[in-house]
Amino acid sequence: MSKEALDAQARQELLRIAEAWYDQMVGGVVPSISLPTRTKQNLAFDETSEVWKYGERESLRSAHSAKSALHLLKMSYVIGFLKQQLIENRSSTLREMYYISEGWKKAKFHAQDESNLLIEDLEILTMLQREAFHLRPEEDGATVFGPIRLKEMTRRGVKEIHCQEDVGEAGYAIPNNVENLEFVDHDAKFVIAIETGGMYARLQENGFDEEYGAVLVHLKGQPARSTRRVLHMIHEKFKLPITVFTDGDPWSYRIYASVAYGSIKSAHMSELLATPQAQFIGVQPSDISDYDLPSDTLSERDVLALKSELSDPRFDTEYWRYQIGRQLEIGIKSEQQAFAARGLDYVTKEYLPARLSEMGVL
Amino acid sequence: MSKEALDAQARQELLRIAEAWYDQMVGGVVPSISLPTRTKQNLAFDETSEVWKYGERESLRSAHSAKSALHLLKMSYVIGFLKQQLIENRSSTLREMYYISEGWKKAKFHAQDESNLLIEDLEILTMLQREAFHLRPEEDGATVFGPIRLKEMTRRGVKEIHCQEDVGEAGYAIPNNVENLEFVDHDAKFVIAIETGGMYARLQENGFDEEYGAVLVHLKGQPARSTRRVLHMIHEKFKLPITVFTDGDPWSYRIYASVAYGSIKSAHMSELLATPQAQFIGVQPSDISDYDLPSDTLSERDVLALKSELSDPRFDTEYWRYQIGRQLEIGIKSEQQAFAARGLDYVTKEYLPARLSEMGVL
Amino acid sequence: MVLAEDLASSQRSISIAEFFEKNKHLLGFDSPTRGIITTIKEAVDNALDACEEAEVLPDIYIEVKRKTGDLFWIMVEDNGPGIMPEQVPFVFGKLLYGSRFHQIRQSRGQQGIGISAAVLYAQLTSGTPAVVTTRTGPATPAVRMEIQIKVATNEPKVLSNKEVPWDRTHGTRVEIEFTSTLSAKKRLIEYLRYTGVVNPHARIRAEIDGEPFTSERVSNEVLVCPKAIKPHPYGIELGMLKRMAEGETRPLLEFLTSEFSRVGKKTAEEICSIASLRPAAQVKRLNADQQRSLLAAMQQVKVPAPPTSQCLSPIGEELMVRGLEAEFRMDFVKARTRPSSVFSGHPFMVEAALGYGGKLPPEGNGQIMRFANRVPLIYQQGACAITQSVAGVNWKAYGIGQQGLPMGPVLILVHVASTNVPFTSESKDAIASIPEIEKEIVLALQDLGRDLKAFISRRDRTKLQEDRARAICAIIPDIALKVSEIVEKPLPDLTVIEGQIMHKVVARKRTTTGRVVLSVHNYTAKDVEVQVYDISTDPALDAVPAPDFVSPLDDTFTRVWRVILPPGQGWEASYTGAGGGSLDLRGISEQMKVVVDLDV
Amino acid sequence: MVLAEDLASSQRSISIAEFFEKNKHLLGFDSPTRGIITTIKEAVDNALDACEEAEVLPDIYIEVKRKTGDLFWIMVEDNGPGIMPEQVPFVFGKLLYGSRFHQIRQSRGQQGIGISAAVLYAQLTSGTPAVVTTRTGPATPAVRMEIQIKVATNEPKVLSNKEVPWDRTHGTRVEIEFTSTLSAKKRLIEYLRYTGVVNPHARIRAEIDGEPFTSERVSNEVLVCPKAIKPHPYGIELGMLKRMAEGETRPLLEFLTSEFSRVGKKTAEEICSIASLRPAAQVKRLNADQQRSLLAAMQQVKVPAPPTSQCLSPIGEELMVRGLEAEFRMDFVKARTRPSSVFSGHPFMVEAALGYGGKLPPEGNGQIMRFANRVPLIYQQGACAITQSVAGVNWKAYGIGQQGLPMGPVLILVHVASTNVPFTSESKDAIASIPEIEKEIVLALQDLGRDLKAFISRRDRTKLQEDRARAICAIIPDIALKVSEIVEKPLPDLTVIEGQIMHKVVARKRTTTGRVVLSVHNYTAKDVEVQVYDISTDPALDAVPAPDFVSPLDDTFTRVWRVILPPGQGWEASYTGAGGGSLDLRGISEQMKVVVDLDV
Repeated sequence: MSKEALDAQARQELLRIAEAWYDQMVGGVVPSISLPTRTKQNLAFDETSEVWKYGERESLRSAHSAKSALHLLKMSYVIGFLKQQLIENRSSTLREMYYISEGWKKAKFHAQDESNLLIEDLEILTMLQREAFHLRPEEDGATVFGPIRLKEMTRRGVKEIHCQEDVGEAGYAIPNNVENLEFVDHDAKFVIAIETGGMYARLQENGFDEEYGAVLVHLKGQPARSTRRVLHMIHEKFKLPITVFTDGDPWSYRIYASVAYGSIKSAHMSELLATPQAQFIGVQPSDISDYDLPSDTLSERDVLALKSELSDPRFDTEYWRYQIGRQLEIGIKSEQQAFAARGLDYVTKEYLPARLSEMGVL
Repeated sequence: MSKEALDAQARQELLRIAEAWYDQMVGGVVPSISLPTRTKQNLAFDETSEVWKYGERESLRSAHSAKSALHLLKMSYVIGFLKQQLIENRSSTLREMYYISEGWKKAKFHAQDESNLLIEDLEILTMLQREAFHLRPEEDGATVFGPIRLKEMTRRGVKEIHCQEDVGEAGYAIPNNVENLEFVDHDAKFVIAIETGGMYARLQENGFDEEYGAVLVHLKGQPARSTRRVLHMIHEKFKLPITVFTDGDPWSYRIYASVAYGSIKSAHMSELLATPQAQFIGVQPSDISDYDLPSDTLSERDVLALKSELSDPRFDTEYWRYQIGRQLEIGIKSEQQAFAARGLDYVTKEYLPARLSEMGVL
Repeated sequence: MVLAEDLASSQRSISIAEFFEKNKHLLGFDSPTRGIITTIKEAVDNALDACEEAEVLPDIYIEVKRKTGDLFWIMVEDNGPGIMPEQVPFVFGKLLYGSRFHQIRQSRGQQGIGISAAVLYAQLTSGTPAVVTTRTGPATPAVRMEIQIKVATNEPKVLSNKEVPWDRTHGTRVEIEFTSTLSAKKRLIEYLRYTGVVNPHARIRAEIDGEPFTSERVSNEVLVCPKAIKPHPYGIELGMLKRMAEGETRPLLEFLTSEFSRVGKKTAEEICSIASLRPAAQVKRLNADQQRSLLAAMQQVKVPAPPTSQCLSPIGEELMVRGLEAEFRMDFVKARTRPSSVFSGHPFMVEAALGYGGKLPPEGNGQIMRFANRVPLIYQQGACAITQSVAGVNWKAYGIGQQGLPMGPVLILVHVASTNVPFTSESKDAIASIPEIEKEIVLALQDLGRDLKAFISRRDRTKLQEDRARAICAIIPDIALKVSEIVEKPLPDLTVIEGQIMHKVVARKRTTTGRVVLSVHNYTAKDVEVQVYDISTDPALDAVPAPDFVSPLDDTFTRVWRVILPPGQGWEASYTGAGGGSLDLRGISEQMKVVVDLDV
Repeated sequence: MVLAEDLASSQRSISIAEFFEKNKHLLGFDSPTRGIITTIKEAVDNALDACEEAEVLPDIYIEVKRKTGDLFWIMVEDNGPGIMPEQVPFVFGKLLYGSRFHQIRQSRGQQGIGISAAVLYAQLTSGTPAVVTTRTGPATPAVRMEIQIKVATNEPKVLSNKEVPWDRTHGTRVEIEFTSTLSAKKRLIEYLRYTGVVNPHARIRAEIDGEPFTSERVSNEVLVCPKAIKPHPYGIELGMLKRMAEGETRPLLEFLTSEFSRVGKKTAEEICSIASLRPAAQVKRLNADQQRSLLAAMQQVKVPAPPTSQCLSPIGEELMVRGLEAEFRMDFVKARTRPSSVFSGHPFMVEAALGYGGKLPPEGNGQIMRFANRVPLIYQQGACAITQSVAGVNWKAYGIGQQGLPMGPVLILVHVASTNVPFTSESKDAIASIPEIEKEIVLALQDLGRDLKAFISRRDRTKLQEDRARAICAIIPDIALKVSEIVEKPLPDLTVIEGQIMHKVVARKRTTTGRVVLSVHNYTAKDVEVQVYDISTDPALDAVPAPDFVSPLDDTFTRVWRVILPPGQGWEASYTGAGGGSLDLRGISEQMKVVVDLDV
């Protein structure tokens, strides 16, 4: 879709909300909206798209109470602001919008959180991403390094970039708004998304991308929306297998889950952000003992996180029940860089080839 | 200097340490080393280079006590490891070295901190940066956007990149080892280093780089060594003015101080990392009242941080004593994005032009 | 080696007075600070007890004066029945002399130690005798005696004794002097205040070092004095049984039915059968083993709880509430008197009251008032079963903050009445931890907590309605404004929405582009007549309609319109101005009106 | 209205026995659990006091047996001087009867309540009389009496009285039965153990419900019994002065010099002058005001502290240490007896001991042993001035962990001896907070703390030397190995470095590429002769030089070389093998050797 068409659609969707309220008021009805409940319990697996989305539980916000009325008032101010921004072809960050609300009297935001949640509400109501409203995320974009060529529509014109040849060692920096990206072609066999910078650089230094035709994506911890969207787009466009390589602890499993199944906070965007076909490489709890990796004892918080994952519908598979159970049993965790204890080449020469071929990727 | 020459120098410096110990032992003397004390009290201003460096206080580590002997043993293992790495033209992260030490028996590290401190010791002893030993920092590289052209010597050959034309909207990602960079030419009037991503994108969107010939550098919070080194190199090579634009709170002043004067942790590298000519734009405490910015009350921690800065030799100037005193008086702080409360263009149309010309940059 | 004979020569008997002289702390005289409070407490206890027995409404007057340095003169005077002159020396000059020790009923004093201990303390520190004036009725003259205690023998010594004129027709007055300090004056006043709360039938006046204090009588009902009861089978020990059996001439069955509470013929027979004793057995002939099995049987058989209506004297829910209301201003206060209960054969009864809000301090620990047999407990709060029980209740469940003890604007009164209050020490500062008592306290407090919760949520509900009104009258118009701007359509009419939900009179003020609009809508089902008060710096000379009344004062103008509105109707006035100032409706109750300034 | 006459008819005197029957908790009989400990404590206190007075080495035997259900039989027997038969009923059957109440000197029991309270408790719960057997010497027969207390009058009642044969030539034995439990058995044993510690001259044996216990005598010195002293002018109150003055026939000056401690003629004259009284005044004629000024003068004039050498009986530093060492194994133990001091005219003395390390538990709170007049205090640790003083010391300054109380392997003993120990209650569980006493305790503990700190830092210094040796012998060779590998030069000879700093014999074992090298260096200034013991699974058939002795056992070989080394010389042996196992040097003291396995 062209930028103009996208903008028109966004404007239309926002107006639809305002019009609904207007009609309610003219009809003598207290204005209200209805939104899905955003909790772990209200995540449901969508068979068609194979991702986790919000289920059917909804909560109604109506201007019957001062709190909800205020919410609606703020939302109408935000809609007004976004409408103007779309008309003027401007964009802004959530933080900027927060400061702009200073002039909104009663509708002023009192915390950044409030504006964030409100934008998420609008995403759900319009079925559009915030980028469609020209809202820039603050989150860090990640980097990509590998045999893939893309086009980026920037304000300064279209740039065509090959992510091995045209970039420095740090790779190609993913922009905030990835809807402006188009993936052109590639010479890769698969994508490997990596949690830590140390491992990203290790694979690059050891020439893993060249040797195995891998596109390296540095997730920088819990991946930003734009990074997850890029993984989704690459998979969509080129049908390349997506694999995820993280540390072996409960927090890292959540990184994988957000790539593959979507996150609780953005379940309404799962179809755009999640890549259900993404496969988990490791570090698996079984790897820790199989490879005798240096390890740390699970902290109390780790154990709680693992147990909470056992009740998370996204981890309700045989594989994860086994791995999490195993980890609770052995009581330890390891980092991906722990493979260095067996030599700097071990991870690229031994572990990854073995694990990837076991997974059917190589 | 060529890469080969650099490597040879690093190997030589490392060997010098080992040889000194060897000679001590052959001479019947217990091996020892002497290092500057690394505290705020031992920072001294170097008149020649105009940066803050460690002063003359030194502490001696000799193998007379088990603790120091162990430190020396670990250092000798690290020297051995780095020597080998240089010979094989490999590199590694500190985290990897930490895991590699698993095989070093008594010399094994028990915490990441230990290996970090030891590497800093070696930097001080050799007067070389850790990158010279092929140690990759884990820290995030920042991004650059603006009319500047550079060459990067990568493992896959030399890449020439223009930081406006050849990059996406996210800009050029600074690599870990910036010693492989060469700045070729530019069409800029000054460099503006920015704390937050939101402001970096705002300046880009508003075309501030094009309109004023500015090179935008996104610091991503407290800047990594590589980012500070890049600012230093640009200034060194092109004599461009360097300016720093941050939030208006004590933590942000420290960001400026580390760019301009060097940080306490890396005072031994100040000559390479610090840019004493860098100027602070704001947000200044006086801006908060002058521009009536939305503000927050200083927390107890903020006040403590401000007071501690009053005793920091790097802030011992009339300007900073006034600004910090002023802030303690008014008791509030503001973020740079708070300018959005006066409109999205305010910062690029009003504040920055006014402030930069007041500073003599424009 | 010293021989036993040598040792024996120094053996001698110690008088109880000598014992207590050396162990003052056991009686609450461990510090000069406490001395005054303890003395007044003992004298007031005696006065109240005596008035109760005589069925008089107590009128008590207390005076404390500094004489020289740290020497204080303390006087307590009552309108009780007075004391027979021949008894006076013993009541005040002999420790362990009293009328209530052997009786099983609720009373304040019990052991006959308190006031004579004060006399002992006085002669020990100041050397001055106690002065007692008493009169038993209008027909007899008042008598004034100076009394001391012969410590070595615990016998009284009367230094002087004469008839004196007195304006009271009956009553007792005691004057005592000792070295002390008034640093605990606040506690003393607190003690008197608390005493007033649980003795609403008493008038207590005092002058403490020049500072007057009065706690007025709230009830004019004379208290019915508790009657003594017989011991309950569950409440005796072997030693006591033995003593009762000595000299008993009746057969066992009769002994049991006549000497114990709640033991009828059937129960007595059951006891005999369990103890394998003949009902006709001679009680005094029972040997130690038989006595033991008798006791075991008595405590094994099922006996109803002892009677309490006679021997206990609860304050009652209504009087507790009235007593508290006289002393504190609160939004909520309720009281509960629990049914009487029993521990180890001793009847007891728990009463509690709970106050909330009002002038109670909104921050910090709640206030706990502890009472035993209508006597306030001042010291050792932490060690007391009442405090522990209060802490044991989950106050959060009732909407009250809690950090161990309840927090915030809350006042808790607990009164434990018993024929035998189990104190932790003879200084009677704290009640011992007895599960039966603690359970009753917790039940009473939980009961009150539920009432309080209902009150708070009722109050919150009212607040919610208020809140909803505010939402509709203040926020929805703003939504309408913004939304119509977005959809680029005219402002919708909101009266239908408002009327639908609101049943009040709504007044609004809004300023747009230099025009101030006041509006009043009657959403009630009745006609209303109100005065609209609009105060601001706008002269509003062009107001339409013109106000019925205008009064300028300096730069401020007060405008008043009289408005009569049928149900469903609205009224509007407007003028050129900057707005601000204030708007109010008068002539209508607070509950029925909503005033909204849309510019704020 | 009830008349005063009616009320008077029910007034009566209460016996002290009745009072305590109702207030058991005041005497430590508040629970069946405490009953046994309190009874034994009272009996043992009496036994020790009696032995001391008679100057006998105490030999005490205690037995506790469960009879049926919760009925316990308790027996305490001593070898004291015995009690005159006519005194026995009063000592055991009358509360407040004793020899020590009016004497000013240190003693365990004082009030004459303890043991008779146990008798009262027994007759109250089990109905059984106490059985007392006593004999005052070989010439008189032993007497056995059954005794009870007539509660209404606090008079003894003798149920039986007969002569019996007894193998003791003198002593007393008391048997008491009451309902109780042994759930506090651990505390009881603790009490006996602690009693042994502060009474090192006593042998205490016991059999508690079948479990034997013995605390052997550590010292054979008979304790000198403290002598009573006259009251000190600072230690009396007006009441006491009044009583002393009554019936006094001497003139004031003589009264003062002869009836008070430390009052000489000069001091007495000064007192008279300040009080404006004639020295020749008749004491009994002084009026109340004069008595008051006399007292004020006595407490104003400077009087030396009361004499203490006679009236107090400290344990002594040496005996405290011996007592503790007999019961606990520690690395450090020191004791301190402070000079005697005075509070409110009562002489007192503080003793303390501090133990550290050894078998004391390394974690958790340190152990605090509290004593008053040689009697262990078991209950209410938190309320005691000793505990508060212990918590008031900054233990961290002495190298001991502290969280309020000191933590870790530390034991603190504090003994307060006084003619009048200020307990917080008659159950004598805790010492009241008296600034003078607390100050002395803190001073004693600080003094001991400094000694402990010196000990710990001496120990740490030794550890430091050890540590340095280890560094040189184990780490430096590794540094040499790595550094020579880096610089690609041969291994440097480290003997010079080692010799420079070390003055010991160093043995090393190192395995490189299948070759095991043992080396011994003598860095001392003298010749040494040692045996090198090398134990491993290596057969080491090619050892050079061959060992002087080889013994194979299963798969393990023990090799011994005899090595004689002049100062500065070294020795080496090597063989083919895998290394491991152990290396040791014998024939040389631990302090002089360092053995290092370089493969570990």
